[in-house]
Amino acid sequence: METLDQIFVLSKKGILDFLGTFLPEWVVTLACVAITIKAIAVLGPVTMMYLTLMERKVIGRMQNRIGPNRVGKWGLLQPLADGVKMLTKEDIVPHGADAVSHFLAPILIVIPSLLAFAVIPFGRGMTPVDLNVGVLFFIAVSSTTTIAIFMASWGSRNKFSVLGGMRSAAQMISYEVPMVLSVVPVILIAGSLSTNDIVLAQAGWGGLKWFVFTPWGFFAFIIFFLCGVAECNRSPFDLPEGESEIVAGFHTEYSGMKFALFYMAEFMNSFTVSGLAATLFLGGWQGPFLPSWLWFFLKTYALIFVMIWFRGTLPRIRVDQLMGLAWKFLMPLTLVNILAAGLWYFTEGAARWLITASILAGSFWLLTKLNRGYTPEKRVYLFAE
Amino acid sequence: MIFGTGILQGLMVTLKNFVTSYFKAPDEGGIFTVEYPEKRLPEKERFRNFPFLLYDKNPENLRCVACDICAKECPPKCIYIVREFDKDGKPLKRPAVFDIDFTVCMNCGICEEACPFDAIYMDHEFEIASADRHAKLLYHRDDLLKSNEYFHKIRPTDASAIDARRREAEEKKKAAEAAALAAQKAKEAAAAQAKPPEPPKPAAGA
Amino acid sequence: MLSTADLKTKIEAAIPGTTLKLVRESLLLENPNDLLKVARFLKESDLGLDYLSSVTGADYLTYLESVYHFYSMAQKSGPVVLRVRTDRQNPQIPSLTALYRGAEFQEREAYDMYGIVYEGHPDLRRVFMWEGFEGWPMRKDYQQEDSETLEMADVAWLENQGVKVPEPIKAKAEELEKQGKRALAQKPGQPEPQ
Amino acid sequence: MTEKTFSLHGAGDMDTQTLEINIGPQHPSTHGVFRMNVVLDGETIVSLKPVMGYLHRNHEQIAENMSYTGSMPYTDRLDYFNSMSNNFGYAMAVEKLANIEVPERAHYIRIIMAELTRLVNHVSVIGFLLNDLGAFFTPVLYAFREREKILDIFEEVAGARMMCNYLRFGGVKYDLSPEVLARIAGILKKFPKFLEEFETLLTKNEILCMRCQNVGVLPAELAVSASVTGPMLRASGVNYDIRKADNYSLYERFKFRVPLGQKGDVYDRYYVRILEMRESLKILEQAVKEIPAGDIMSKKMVPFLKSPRNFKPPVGEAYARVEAPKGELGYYVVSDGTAQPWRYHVRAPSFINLTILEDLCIGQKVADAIIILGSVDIVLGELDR
Repeated sequence: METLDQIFVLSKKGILDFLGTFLPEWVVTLACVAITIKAIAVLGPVTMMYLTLMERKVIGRMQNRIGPNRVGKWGLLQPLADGVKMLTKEDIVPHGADAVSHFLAPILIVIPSLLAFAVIPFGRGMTPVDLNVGVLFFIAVSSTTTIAIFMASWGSRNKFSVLGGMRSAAQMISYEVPMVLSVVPVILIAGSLSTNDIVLAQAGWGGLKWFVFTPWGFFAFIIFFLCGVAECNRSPFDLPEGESEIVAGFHTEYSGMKFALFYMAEFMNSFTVSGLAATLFLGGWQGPFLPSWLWFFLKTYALIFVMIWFRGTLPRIRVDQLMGLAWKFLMPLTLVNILAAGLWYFTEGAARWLITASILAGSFWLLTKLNRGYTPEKRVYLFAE
Repeated sequence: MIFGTGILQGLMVTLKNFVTSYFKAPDEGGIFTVEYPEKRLPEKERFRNFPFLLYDKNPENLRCVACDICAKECPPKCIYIVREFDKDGKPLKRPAVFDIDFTVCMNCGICEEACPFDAIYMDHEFEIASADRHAKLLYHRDDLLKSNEYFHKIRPTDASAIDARRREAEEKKKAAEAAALAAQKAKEAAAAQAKPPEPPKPAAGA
Repeated sequence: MLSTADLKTKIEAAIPGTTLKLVRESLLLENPNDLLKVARFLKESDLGLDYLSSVTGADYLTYLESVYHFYSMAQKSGPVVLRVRTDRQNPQIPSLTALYRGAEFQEREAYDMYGIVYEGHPDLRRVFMWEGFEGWPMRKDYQQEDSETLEMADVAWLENQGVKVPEPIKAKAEELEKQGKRALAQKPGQPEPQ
Repeated sequence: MTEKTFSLHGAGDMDTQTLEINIGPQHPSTHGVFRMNVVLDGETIVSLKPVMGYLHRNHEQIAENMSYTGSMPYTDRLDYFNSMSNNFGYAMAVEKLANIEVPERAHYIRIIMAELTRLVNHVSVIGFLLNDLGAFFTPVLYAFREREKILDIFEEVAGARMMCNYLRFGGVKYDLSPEVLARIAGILKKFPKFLEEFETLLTKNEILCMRCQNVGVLPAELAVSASVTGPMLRASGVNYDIRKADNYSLYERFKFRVPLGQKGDVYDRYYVRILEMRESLKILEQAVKEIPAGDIMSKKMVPFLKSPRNFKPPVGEAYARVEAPKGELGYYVVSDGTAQPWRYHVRAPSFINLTILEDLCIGQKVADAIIILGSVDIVLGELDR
């Protein structure tokens, strides 16, 4: 069990030990870094490839379809076929596009998504880089995708792209704020910005100490997840690429592998966001019986399933409502949430449950009442004989 | 009402369909897809696609008499007929050329309705895609010919009704012909009775 | 609902100076300039014909016609069919768009197809045919371009594409060019264009 | 048209430019090759000009050069979702022209087909509307799942799924067998259950309500003046259903109600369609139960089935209209006593309902324009003719 749990760590150690027998120490250090990078560089794209398949399969099933099943058993080779197709497609650069930013954008957008992998604790002792400001790093890095998106939209010289880019910038700025604020209670309680420490803070009680099982944690989790969905531009917050309105938004003018890179970034983002949500609120890699890394992937994929589920069910929000939701609803709620977490920290026993839960429920109810525009109107329909 | 309940209900619907898609019948939330080339839906008898020409027993014996009615009635004018002539230039009751341009045909079935000779019917064959629309989708007389047995196979009810009607018509025609013949004979006989038979001519050179 | 004859007398009594004629089950307005007055009467009087169902043109070789079908949504009555005639060379009929918004696109369509100019229409452009299209395609004398005969422009384009155009076809195209004619398809029995 | 002015709130003295974009003819949500020439101020619409004609084939002239029966299959292609309703209107116009009586059974069959068509249309229109809203095909595919069952019936009865060409002057082409009637009854039994599911997915969905309520409000006076018909008119609260107003065919025998909205926004247009489907189900139930035995063709017209070209209605003109699922579908036919109509005109609901598109869209966001267009319910085959 212990070996299975630590299989990746041990194999890496084995390789390094083997290299250490005949190579100087600085080469071994380099190799150590290289192996980690390699692992991420393989994990990222492969995750993305199979996430596309998973998305198509799951949405297909939700729509009573089969989904891709022609390439390989159950369509398992479909991502490869798609990859080949993407690579062999003609690369179209619009006449009059800003060549530099049009070319650089798809490359730049992948970098932050890959960087974000660095602080995700994949298992016990499996955090690629155990930064002491891990969460901060993640948030900082993941928000830079906006720049790439804006480059793509501006460089394409397409009006639909520009609209998409503008929407993306606005959306990112709005959703970054509640996202950060929803992480604050976790940091407050765990007392650390390191992702590994946060996971360790949720240990014990067979999973009941996960932060999601506290009132403030529950609200923070929902808000964090929603903002995460918005940050990866996924439905129902997929306005920057809103297909039915602005064709494909910022990647209207991209084809072939460049387009695939945007897709890759989107899927890797959704993986890292789900991973971080699992880390912060669902106890990370903690769990009984199964190896720690398996637990992590189970939780992450469950969250990704929810994202796909959203996409299969929900229509898209309009741009002004999107902003309104962030500023008028999520933002006050996160602020109240921080207060609740503070009270949680200073109180004990049943009282703290009662206080925090009532504060949060009350503010939720109040905010629903205040944002009357977001609650459905009751309609009466008459019938003429 | 709490904000989000409607969304949650909607999510439950899709989740239910996700789950039922694994074990329920197509009608009750199961997978509705028919994996086409391997599986096919049963063909409906009245299904119509492109027209074909019918022949009885052998391809020489086709029912079409080149009357040109279908070509005139065809709304998009996709039928082109040239009558066959024999060596003396006498028109024959069959087409020398009978072309249907399937790229123009709109599967309305008016040719079938208008044909007075039960010669043209709508086919069930729909997999006629080809890379060359000019050469492959312009169907000539011999491509269009199909046997009555084939017609019975694809549209049993209609085919038997039509066959019965044709048989009846033929019998009636035969009966009418026989009656006409009998009437002719009777007339001749009556005429013969009215006029006493002429005495036989003397044999020439007797 | 009044009979068409009663309606005729009613309108003539209400709007002095208008003359209407019965054509089958419809009213023919003799003077097109009265159209707006009559329509306003139909809409605002107790007839209550608030709904203009259909506006369409028609070509009767010697004149063009615009046919209106009025209904009443409030009283659920109708139709009242009104027709206005205008000559072919300079067809002009007042527009009903100010009174009935629903006429806007329909009048554009009639203009597009028949060339009837609806005076006072806010945005009288072609609606189905493209800008710069010549001719009025629904008029009975409209001649379609003959798709089988080539003109010199087509020949030039084909040669530019590297296609060798057979001599007789080219000769025919040159002949047409010399006569200053276009390759038009004349249907049998079609009137000559005016 | 009067000059429309629109001021941007809070823009102040800022020097801003408007953005002119063409939504269509190649756009995912214009329901075909339709173009909207939109001027935007930010994301707000300042002016919108519909441009059509990309699918124009001069249907009217084709019909004027065709025998009367010959244009029947062409009417299928007007509104290719509802070929049965299109046939119905055309058959009624010619029957009026030539004074043909239709047997009772044929009337019943026509009504059954027209109401099934209404189900097909409304259910798929709602699906498309949700696609325009950004839902990823789930409502469409649920709608198509049900539509498929009805199309199967059309195929069995008429021989084609969409281009039915089923009605003839004086009756219908084929009789309904008892098995088909039983199958229709089976569909009627299952359809309410499906509608229930569909509504649970959509009606109370907060995002849908947020997007649709109070968007694209069409006041009743404007709707009447602009000759808007069909569910769009009734959503604005005007009680006008041609089935009730004209009592054509045998509609006065059936008990059904006309649902009326109150606001006339996109949500009302959506919900009125749902309610109309329920009423259609009532009509269908009665029709299937009460359908009498008898002829399906008028005796007078039987000889013309074999020789359509000999059918020459007397000199005269007729205007017949039916309540097609999209609105009032009118046919104006003028006969000069020959085998071809002298004048043939189609009053297409999709075309005329678009007259007020600009009025509905001004001051709304781009995303709203798309759903307003979706709620108007256009089909380009009919719009461009």
